[in-house]
Amino acid sequence: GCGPKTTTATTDSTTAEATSSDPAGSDSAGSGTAEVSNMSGTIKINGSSTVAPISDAVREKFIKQYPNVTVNVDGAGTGNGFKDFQKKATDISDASRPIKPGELDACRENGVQFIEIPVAYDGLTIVVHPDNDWVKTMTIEQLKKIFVAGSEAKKWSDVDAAWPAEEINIFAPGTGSGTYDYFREVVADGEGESLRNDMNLNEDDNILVQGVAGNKYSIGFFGVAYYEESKDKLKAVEIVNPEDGTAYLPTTENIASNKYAPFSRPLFIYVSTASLPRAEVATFVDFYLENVSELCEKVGYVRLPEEIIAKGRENLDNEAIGTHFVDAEGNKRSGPLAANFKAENLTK
Amino acid sequence: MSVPKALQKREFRSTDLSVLVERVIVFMLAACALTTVLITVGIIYMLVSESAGFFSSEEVTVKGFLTDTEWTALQSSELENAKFGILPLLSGTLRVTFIAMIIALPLGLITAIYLSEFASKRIRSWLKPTLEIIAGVPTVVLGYFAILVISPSLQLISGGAFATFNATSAGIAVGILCLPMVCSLSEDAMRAVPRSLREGAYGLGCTSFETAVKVVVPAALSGIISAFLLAFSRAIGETMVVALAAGTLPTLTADPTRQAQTMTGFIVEMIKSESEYGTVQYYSLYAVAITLFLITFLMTLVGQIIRRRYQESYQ
Amino acid sequence: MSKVKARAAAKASTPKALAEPDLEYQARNSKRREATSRWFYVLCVGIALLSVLILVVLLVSIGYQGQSRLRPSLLTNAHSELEIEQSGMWPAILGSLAVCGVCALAAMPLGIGTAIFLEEFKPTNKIARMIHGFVQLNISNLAGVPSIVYGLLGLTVFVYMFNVFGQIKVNESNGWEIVGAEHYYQVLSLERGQVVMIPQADPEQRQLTVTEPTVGVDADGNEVSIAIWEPGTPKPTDPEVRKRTVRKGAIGGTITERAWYYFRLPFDKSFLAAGLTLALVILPIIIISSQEALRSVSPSLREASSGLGATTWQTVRNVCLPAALPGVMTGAILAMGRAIGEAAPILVVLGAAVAKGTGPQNMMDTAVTMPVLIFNWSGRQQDEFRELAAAAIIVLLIILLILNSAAIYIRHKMQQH
Amino acid sequence: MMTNDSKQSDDTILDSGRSASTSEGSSVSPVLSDAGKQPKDQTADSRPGSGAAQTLIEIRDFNSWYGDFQAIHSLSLEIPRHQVTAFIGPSGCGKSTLLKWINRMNDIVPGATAKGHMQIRQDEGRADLNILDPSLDVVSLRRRIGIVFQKPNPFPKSIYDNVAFGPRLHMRLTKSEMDELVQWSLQKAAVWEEVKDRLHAPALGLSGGQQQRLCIARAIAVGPEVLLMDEPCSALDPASTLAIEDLIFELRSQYTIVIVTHNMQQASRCSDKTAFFFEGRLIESGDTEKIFTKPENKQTDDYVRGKFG
Amino acid sequence: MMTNDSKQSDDTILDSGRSASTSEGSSVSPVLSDAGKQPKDQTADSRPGSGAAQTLIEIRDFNSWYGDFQAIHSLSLEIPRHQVTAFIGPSGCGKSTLLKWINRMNDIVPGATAKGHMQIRQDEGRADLNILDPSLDVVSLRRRIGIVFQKPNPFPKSIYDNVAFGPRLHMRLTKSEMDELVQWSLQKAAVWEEVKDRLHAPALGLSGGQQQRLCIARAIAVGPEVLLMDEPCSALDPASTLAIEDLIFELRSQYTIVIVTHNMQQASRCSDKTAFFFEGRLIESGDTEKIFTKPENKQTDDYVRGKFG
Ligand SMILES: Nc1ncnc2c1ncn2[C@@H]1O[C@H](COP(=O)(O)OP(=O)(O)OP(=O)(O)O)[C@@H](O)[C@H]1O
Ligand SMILES: Nc1ncnc2c1ncn2[C@@H]1O[C@H](COP(=O)(O)OP(=O)(O)OP(=O)(O)O)[C@@H](O)[C@H]1O
Ligand SMILES: [Mg+2]
Ligand SMILES: [Mg+2]
Ligand SMILES: O=P([O-])([O-])[O-]
Repeated sequence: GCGPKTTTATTDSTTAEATSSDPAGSDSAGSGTAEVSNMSGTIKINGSSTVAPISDAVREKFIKQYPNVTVNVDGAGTGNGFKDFQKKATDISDASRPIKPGELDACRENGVQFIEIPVAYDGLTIVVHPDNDWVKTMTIEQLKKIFVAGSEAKKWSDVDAAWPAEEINIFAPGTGSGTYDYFREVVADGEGESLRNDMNLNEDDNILVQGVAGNKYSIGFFGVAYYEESKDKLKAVEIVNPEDGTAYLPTTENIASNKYAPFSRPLFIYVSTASLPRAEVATFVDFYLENVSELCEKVGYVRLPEEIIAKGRENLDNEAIGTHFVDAEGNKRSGPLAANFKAENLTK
Repeated sequence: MSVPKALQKREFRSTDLSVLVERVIVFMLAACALTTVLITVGIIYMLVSESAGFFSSEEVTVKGFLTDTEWTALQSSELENAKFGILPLLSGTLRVTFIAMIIALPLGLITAIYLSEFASKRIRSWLKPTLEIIAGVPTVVLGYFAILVISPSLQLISGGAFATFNATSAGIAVGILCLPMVCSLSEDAMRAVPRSLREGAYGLGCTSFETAVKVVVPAALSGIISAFLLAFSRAIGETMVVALAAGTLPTLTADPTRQAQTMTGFIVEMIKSESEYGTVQYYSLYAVAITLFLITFLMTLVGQIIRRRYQESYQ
Repeated sequence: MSKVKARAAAKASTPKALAEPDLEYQARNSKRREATSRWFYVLCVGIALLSVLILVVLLVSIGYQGQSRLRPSLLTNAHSELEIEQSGMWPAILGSLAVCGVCALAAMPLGIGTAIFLEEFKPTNKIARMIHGFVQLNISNLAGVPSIVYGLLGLTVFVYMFNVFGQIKVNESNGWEIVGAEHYYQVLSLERGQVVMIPQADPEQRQLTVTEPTVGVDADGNEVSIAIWEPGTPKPTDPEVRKRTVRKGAIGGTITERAWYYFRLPFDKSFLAAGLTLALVILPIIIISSQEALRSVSPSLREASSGLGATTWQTVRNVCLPAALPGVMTGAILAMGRAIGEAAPILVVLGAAVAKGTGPQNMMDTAVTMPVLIFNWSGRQQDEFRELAAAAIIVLLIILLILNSAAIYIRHKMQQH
Repeated sequence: MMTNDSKQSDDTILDSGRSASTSEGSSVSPVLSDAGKQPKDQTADSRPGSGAAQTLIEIRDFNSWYGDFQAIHSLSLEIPRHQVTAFIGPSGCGKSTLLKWINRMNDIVPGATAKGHMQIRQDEGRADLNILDPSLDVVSLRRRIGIVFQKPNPFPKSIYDNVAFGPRLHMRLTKSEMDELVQWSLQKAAVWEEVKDRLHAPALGLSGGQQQRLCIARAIAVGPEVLLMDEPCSALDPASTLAIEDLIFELRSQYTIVIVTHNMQQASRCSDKTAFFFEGRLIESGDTEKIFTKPENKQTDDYVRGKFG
Repeated sequence: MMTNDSKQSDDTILDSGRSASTSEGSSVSPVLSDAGKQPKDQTADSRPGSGAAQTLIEIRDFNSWYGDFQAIHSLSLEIPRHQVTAFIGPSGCGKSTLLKWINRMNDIVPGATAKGHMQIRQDEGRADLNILDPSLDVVSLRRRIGIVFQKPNPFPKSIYDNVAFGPRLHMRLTKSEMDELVQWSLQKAAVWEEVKDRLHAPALGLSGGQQQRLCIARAIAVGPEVLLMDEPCSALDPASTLAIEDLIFELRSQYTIVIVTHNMQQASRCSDKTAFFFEGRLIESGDTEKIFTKPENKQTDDYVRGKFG
């Protein structure tokens, strides 16, 4: 693909022209860099704690150019972010999973319209203790045995008889998190299935790292960024891709190419259309899309393919309202991002 | 010595103004005092009204809340699967508190004896500030101290018998936190024991140990007990240390090597968690808070009763 | 007759214990007891040293982790996701100061007032005494309430205010704005990144479409005339002109310029709400320590003053308060130390966000505080953040040390008098 | 608060003061307000006869309690104007309690209650002022009846501010008037010479005896009529004791003085009348000489001879 | 800690006790250790003559400081055996300070230091015991020299436990021996009749006078030779004062008593010798009668006549 520099430049000129509220785009090349913007205002963002570092990174870069704009980034979790969003308390909602049908309904009821924009990939990493010499790869089925309520693999040997007869210690993010939701969706996808409730849950991923690193018979899962920083203390499990039957590690390439399926998950921002007429919001979202690919890597995530970013920008420019992950009947669409993120799937 | 003009004139200020000022001030001060009552009313109102959202749910019964042995409000996002039995949280709280008290009470008391009976002025003048600094260490810091220093040390010593997050390391950190409090309150109580009693003891040929243990401590007992109770309340209500170091799994056990989510730990997890506001699980935090409030209130009452009962006899 | 009794007593035979004392035992016993006493002394010293040791271990382990990050940038910069090494805690220091300032302003008058009421205006009749006793019990109870419960109270009372003033919404309402807010439409000009501001006349109208030249204001509040550029016609080239020119049909959304004294109900997640919540936490501490300070004022001074015909309040203001002031201040400073290190209620009220580059800009602005920043940093996956957290802890401890030294200094001064 | 309805009684006190001042010259005692006051030229060393002095404070059938404990039982006593009355009796017999009721200091003691009659005779045919009246203006009462305690209790302020404390509360004075008043009070209390060079030094730096005289100066600076003294010398060294006894002797011509003492010799040296209390009861009262030489009561006799107490 | 090296002096004390006890029967006072002790059959009401009594404690050139403040200046005094010595003098003259040095109570006062000689005469030609010896076994010293304070200070325990407190420290007794000892001590202190029915009630429930006698009982329960009393009656009512004075009178036959008092009459009533202190110095000492009737010193005369203090 293109280097980050060129990307920025192109997107800049193409989109700025089209953005309804930015009339000056075509002239940007010649001027503007010298003078600090006099734009002011407050932008409120809440939602996924996974996405929050990305939004925060964007905010950080943004306010260098627009120092009078206040951007509040809160990371109360995807679900709570949408709650605020529905109450019109935020301009932008960060999400580590697509909006759910129920949340969409609530938005409709309150007259909240939004534009859905994927911003990065996260690889949901399943980790074990480095001294764990029996697990190298795992299938979804094996994960089901460990994580789904009712399947009751209390010991490793319950999953595979060759594995030690030691109790499994599970560390997982909190139930409200997008990460938990996503994992449950993938692993406990059956009717009435849910994740078991004797896991050690913690919102603080660092605590999860500590937890898994502290016990030989533990397993846990969280975002790839945390794994990257603790590679010495943890071992990532290769996950067998149900499509091609090969096991992949959550490397950047595997995540970006969706080989690390089904645990490559996209991260989104949802932008309220009511806020877009505000110059500061429009400028910020624009800026977000310009810079996110570069910045998300800095905070440990994987950049999206250029087409998807471009598609998101197009949606923004066209005010293409709605989500791609709920169908007209109000059912959830699942599957890879690229498959769903199409104009024809858009549901208002 | 002629009488000064002021006294010849004898024009004394009318007292009406000062009487009025007095009234206004008393009114304002009473309003301040009333505010403290309002705070309590506010707490009770909030806890009751919010936990109504919990207790009114069909999935929850008061009996179940008090007797069930599982608490999975954070683990189960589906209401049907969630179990709301306060006992595991209570057990976690008690384990941590118990361990904290094992640390804080003897150490605090002995340090207090040292300070009030033995320490020279110079030693007091640096030991007390040292203790005050410990008392002032933010609890977040102590929480990380527990994770980074205490817990690994325990694991090292025990050969790995301790879980990474366990009741003991949190308890020790909470104990460290309470120690200065026990110490300074007990010391106050012991210093309030009149000198004459010490003199009486020494006059009979007591050694300093005997004076301290047989006379001063018994005489200061009500103060010491209320210091203990206060430390107990503090330990029960301590939040950040347990949120960080005690683990997040509610377990109903007496095993101090295992995780122990406490009541406060649960509240903070629930607040931080992305569990949605308004769900029964979310409201359960108010039910836990009300339990916590009742326990600390009980402690206060017991403390007051002890103080009333035993302090009077000794004045 | 007591003489008779005494004589009878003298005649009573001396008990065996005194008549034939077991002197050998006494000798041994006396030595053993002396030894016990000495051992006990050693134990005391040991345990007292243990508490010092704990502090030392704590400081050393933190210092070891944090020393590499103790540099000026820690104090001057803000939290940064992009340049972690350059992250700093300046906004958090400002935030903590602001929150604690609010906390002190709220808790001290209230606490000292309550203490004065309880200590100096002792009622004489029975019912009033019961009320006094009740308030006193209530305060002891408040002192035992966990700070997280205060956090929950602060959330309900200060942040949302029971929703009686409506909710804060981004494009509709800001609750009840009372003072310090000016509303404008912000419209992008032709110059990139530059906007023009048009005062908002109708609070209901949330958007403005600019179709003809109008009058706006610049940053200093001076009026400027705004020109219109019809798409299709040539754009002006002079940057100064472009700055004052907007595209025809451009849309402006409202923004609120907030003065530092901007005041609004409900407080929402603002440092004001956080400060008030912390005030609840330390109020009982301040009351109790002020009561103690007032109690320690010699009653003879009170008697002297009222003997001269001072009213109770005059006595309090002229005699008791000045004499108790060092004690009150010491208590207050120690309470502030507690407040500055308190994380749980702030997490409840403000959340755990640390993305803020400045201290609070107005009374309704959010704030990052030091304990929350430490909490956040030490929970991050990057080692740098954890080292930064340790360094931030050192800074926080130093601030606490300064506060404590102030308290000790004041106490020392007091003892001299 | 017992200050309701205080207007009338307030005026009573104030008028009695003012009417005096208008009719007298500057050499005249400012604190005398009664029509029949003693001749001004009474010399300091004239030991007043123990003849029928005018009664200033009349106590009848007075009882006082601390909570449930009755400290004073049905006590009747008259305190004569412009004389020194000594209260003697063993510890705990209620001397201080009675003294503190005379200027209602017991108002600030929680649980202290009283029943009975305690009145100040007013001049010019005015009705007596009931000290125990709950609606009485105690502020004016205490200005009018000053008190000095056993332990010197200067405020932790400068010497000047100590003396000026009362006047600042009650009067509006110019700087020079205040200076004059402070100097006069300190002179009157026989401590001026010792402190005049350090008026702005802290009062706590004075010796015990100086502090006690400062407290007396502070008490007279508001122009009281009566001075109550609760064992004013018991914490002092012999020299200071002598100084204060001399002072009492001086002040007697202008003030009505009530002094509580444990020292029999002191009582006999400096009082005109003596009242002996025992266990909350007045056992005997009368001219000092009589009490110390031929008391009627056996207990009094035992006490003044040092058999107990 | 001054207990290093205490062996020698420790033994000294104890041996002196043993030699006495072995030579006497049960009716004999166990506390007397000297060869030339007074006849046991001395009747209680015999007022001892003021003749040349044997010296028990000898104080020579004694100085004492609290920090930098010198409380006692070069004081010399002999305290006779089996007599009552009264210390008198105005407040702050150093009476209590001296008293507290005699059984080294000042060890527990931070900053208290002493210089000079203070010795207990030992029997049988033994060398005198140096009270100020830093290596002295103060625990035994204090057992041997009991002290009673101004304010009764019973422990907040039962009456029985108060008296048994000392014996439990120093001796190993059976229950019945302890009972006997407690009863004997309470009888000796003339309080047995009043408390015998409530030995296990809290001591703080007693009246002040009873408490003070209880403290005396507590002090004599460990079998001291000397009893130091620091104003033992000044907080008491007349009846209790009388009871304690009687008691002192009784105890004199078996104990050497030093009493500090403010009450001249008390001193003259119940002491054999009197020492008058002023400003940290011994002004005059001698037979009580002489001090009170024809003192040699003017200050003494002034003081005993109540001219100051
Ligand atoms: N504030 C109080 N509360 C309860 N009881 C009190 C109070 N003040 C004094 N008493 C009691 O009232 C009685 C009389 O006390 P008061 O102080 O009048 O005695 P006194 O004659 O002045 O004694 P002294 O010579 O020791 O000063 C005493 O028994 C005392 O214990
Ligand atoms: N612990 C102490 N620290 C410092 N100075 C003291 C201490 N105890 C007593 N003093 C001082 O030593 C001097 C003598 O005190 P001491 O108690 O011996 O006097 P006293 O004659 O017993 O007086 P009183 O009759 O009041 O008991 C006094 O000036 C006193 O202030
Ligand atoms: Mg999360
Ligand atoms: Mg008195
Ligand atoms: O914070 P989440 O991304 O886990 O919702």
